Amino acid sequence: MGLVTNNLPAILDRLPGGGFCVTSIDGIINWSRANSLWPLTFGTSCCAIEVMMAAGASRHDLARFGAEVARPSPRQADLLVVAGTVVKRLAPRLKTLYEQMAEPRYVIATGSCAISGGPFIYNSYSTVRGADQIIPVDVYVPGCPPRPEAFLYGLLTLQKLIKAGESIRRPYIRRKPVLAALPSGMTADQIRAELAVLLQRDSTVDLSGEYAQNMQAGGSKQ
Amino acid sequence: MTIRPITLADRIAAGQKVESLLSTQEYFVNMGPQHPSTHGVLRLLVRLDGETVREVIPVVGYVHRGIEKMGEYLTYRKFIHLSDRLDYLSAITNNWVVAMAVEKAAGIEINDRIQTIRTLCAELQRIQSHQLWWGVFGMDLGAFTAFLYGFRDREVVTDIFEETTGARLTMNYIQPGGVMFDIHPDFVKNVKKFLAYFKPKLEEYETLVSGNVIVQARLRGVGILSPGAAVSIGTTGPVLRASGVAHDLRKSEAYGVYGKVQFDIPVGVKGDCWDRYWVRIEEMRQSIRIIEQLIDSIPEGKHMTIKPTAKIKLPEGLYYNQMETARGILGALIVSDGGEKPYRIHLRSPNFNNLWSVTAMAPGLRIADLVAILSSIDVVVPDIDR
Amino acid sequence: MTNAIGTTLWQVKTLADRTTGAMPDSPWLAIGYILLGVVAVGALVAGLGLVLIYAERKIAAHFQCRLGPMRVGWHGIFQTVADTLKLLLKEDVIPERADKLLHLMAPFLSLLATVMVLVVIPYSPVLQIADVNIGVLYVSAVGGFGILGILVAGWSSNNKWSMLGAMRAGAQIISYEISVTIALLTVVLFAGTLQLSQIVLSQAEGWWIWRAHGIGLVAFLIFLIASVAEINRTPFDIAEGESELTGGFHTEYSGMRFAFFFLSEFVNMFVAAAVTATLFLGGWMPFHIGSFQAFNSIMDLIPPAIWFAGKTGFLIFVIMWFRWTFPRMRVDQLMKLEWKILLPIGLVNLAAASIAVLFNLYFFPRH
Amino acid sequence: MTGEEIVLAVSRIEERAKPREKCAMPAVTVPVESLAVFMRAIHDDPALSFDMLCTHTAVDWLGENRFELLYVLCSLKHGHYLTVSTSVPRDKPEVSSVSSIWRIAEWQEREVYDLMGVLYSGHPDLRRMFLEDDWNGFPLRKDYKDDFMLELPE
Repeated sequence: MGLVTNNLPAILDRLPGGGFCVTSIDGIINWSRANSLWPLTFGTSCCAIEVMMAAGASRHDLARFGAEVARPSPRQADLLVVAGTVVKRLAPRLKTLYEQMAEPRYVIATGSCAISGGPFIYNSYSTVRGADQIIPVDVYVPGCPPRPEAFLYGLLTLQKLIKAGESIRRPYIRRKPVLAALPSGMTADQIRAELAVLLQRDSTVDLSGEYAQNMQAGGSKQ
Repeated sequence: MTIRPITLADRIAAGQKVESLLSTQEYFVNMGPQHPSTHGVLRLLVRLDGETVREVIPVVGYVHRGIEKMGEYLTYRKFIHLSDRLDYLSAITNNWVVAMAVEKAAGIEINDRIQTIRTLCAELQRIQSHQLWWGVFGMDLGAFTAFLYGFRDREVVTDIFEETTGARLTMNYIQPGGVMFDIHPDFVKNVKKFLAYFKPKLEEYETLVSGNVIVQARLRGVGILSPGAAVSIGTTGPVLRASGVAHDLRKSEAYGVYGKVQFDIPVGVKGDCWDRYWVRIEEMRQSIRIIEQLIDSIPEGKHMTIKPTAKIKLPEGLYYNQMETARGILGALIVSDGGEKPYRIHLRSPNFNNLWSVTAMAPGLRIADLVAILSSIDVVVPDIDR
Repeated sequence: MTNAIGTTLWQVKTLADRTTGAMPDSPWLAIGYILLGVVAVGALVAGLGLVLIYAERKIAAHFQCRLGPMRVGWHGIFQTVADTLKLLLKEDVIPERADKLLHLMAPFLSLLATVMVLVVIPYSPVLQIADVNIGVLYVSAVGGFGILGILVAGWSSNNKWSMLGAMRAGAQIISYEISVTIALLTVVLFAGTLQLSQIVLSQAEGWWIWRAHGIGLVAFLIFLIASVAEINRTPFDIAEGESELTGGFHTEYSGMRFAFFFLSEFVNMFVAAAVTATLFLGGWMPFHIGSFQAFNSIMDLIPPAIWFAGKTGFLIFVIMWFRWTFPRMRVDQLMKLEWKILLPIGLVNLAAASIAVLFNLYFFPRH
Repeated sequence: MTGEEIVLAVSRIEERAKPREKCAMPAVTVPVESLAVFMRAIHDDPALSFDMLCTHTAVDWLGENRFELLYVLCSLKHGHYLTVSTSVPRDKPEVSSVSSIWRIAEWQEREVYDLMGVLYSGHPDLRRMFLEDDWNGFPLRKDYKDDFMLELPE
């Protein structure tokens, strides 16, 4: 982070028009971070196939969002996708991985297992009930496993979160974690259509407006 | 008596095996649990001498979820959901193993339509699994493009599955007494479309990867597994067949409708990485052959012979059923005490056994070869750990 | 100015020449020229980084039936900008047990070597910063210096994977440097000079790749293969070997320092392509055929800088094409390729070249 | 060979081997003392030649205070199967290892040791496999208690 982000706001804010400058710089920094989420190649079970592989492959193409540069080394990765079950034996290793990543780092927990333990919650002696018991999670993507489209939605949500989130005035400030769930009762075609609309407008998803309306509409139909 | 340092000549005279003039030190490295080519959270403790692998110690358990313990608390029908999540790339076959074990034990009759649908789906799944393997294999060798080609074609099969089963990966489709849903009206049409699409693509695979000089150099003669070792380690599936042992349950037990169709078992000669590669490519061709023979003649009938809500109780006893998944033989061993839930359920997973063949193959080779070997036996880690 | 056979002779004027020329009259102009040179190299490095990384990602994507970056600007054109900014502002992790000084130094060493080569490359008759009279020697010496950064990075990270990667890179570059040098010597024999601008001028009657009855072509292929190996790109990227060594020598690097390695990899690629183009494809020299004046003057209509960019761009594309087609070689196969295949062929080729030069056995000899 | 023939052939090798009741496939019960010798014999016997150990696991019969060890054997040469069962008392679960006969037994026995707590004498490397080394108890035993485990609400 260094000199710029630590000392700049204190100097600039006092100058006339400095506040505006800081805010603009904030915007640019967050824009760059949101659009360049390099994931760590890491996956424990089923979700890894859908979320890390299928989402990155030709049809869904994570590269469109600049997130295809999967780094095998945690030092260079920005995004830890917890794809799959976390068990007790893995927990310390997962924590190490998270700690090895350089700030700013983001975590998406995909699939029921990484959210809550999922199908392995009862009568299992080793399954950890959610990745958030070990590391802070920014976005949850539900599903068992989630569709690649659902993961893209989660990624867009994270981008939105980053753009609205940290600032150089207050680094490392996190918003509350977000559940990036597509409305229930949707078919695959609807999901694709929905995503297409969202993608055409902007690279971000308006969580408050659009999403809430859809939820209501979807809920009332049922 | 003069003291002089021990020379190379002395060591040769003493009958020692001399490999290097320099004194070197062996060291350990950890491959995994987070490593791009261990395909999940597998850890290999590797003892290295420079680039040369001296010993490989697989360390497993990083995704051990205790499925066998959970099975003791779940009814047979519920347990099938968990079987999806073992070897998620062979979800259909996993369902089928458990379902068939239950059917055999409870004496549930299955009609021909169900058997044909199950066989078709299992073969589609095998193709799908091998497509993914081919892509990942290419990626592990350093050819990233193969990965995307493999996945491009895999998506087509995934769509067919999604249409019929409602899921892309963990289908939970085969139930005791039948299949969850009848096949989609477009199933036959789409499968035919896929076969027409995929056959030329398979040739493209051959041009892109198989024929490449570097691939040949990387795979031929690397990681030889002798038939004796393969049997003793209990490897099954393509790994065993590549070592020259023609053991395929689809032929020898002819479950489903495999008895009615014509297909060959591809068998390797040397048991090296290339043979394992070739066996899988050839298996895709054979699977296409099987599907082509079945797709036009799916018999009429119901898709479920028992009520989906019927309680299933197995008579007291010990039951074992096994089946050929894309990676080898998956067995389900059920001990029943007469109740609705198994007293003990154990799954014999193909990957567990296949994994240990690395310890026999890798010593003496390079790190890059270890990656190729690991990829050529195609392990799925949650299936090892269960 | 024309030579004996009527071809236009190009007037080479480098930035260094201008500086020395301006020095007696106005020292300030000279200083201005020096500053211009510094800024130009800096801008070139930054520009190359932005353009080449974007190109690589787009080209790879289209090889792989997908779109590549699409969301940041028109067709993702600002993707690299976002990446760069993010990397610059990312936390800089230095492992606790690392050799701190060396760890900090390594990325700069790596980048420095490549930037130093950029200085002597003739981009066009008037666009060249310095024209060293031992240009070829300089390129090969400074180019080989880049390995130091990789070795230092691998050593100082205190990570076994990094160390392995660095050792692999060391062995690889020392081996392939020999082939590179031998292929260079072939051209030096034909051109009779070590000066890069003179080598370009010597191709006024035709490029060396086709003028020497296949000798040039063989040398070109050896040089291209060995250069790709030297810059650690697939199929020779064993020093990084993502699926084997997680990240090789840069496993422990994050943020800006990793960006420097990333950048130097891409600038290296440009340098390799540019040097290959200069030596074998005539650099900025248009496509000429001996004294075929009419044809030559048509070719001269295209400015030299465009010729240079086109040739270099094409070679960069070929190198990217390699990457997205071939799997990685194993370390012993890599050594075998160099010592048992490329080197003998290169030596025989060099001998053939000396005979060809001695008896003027190539097209359009000067004497 | 059919199931009965295998059981008959096997009982000729080891006279104490009795057919295991309530089993859908050919299965014999042998006393634990003679297991290693018996296994070696049916592995080497040319007519039986059980060259592959398909799976090995244990069942915890809490009421009868014993572990039943199950070995599913397969002969690739002849294409027949046999399940060998043996029992060890729960308070002294010791059995001789068969890892010298089938290599895979080394790891399958480690798994059973890890989850069931059966001790194998003569095993080259008897360690925990799936669980951490400091894990308490053997989770697949029927009386395994764990504060962490959640009961599935009915």
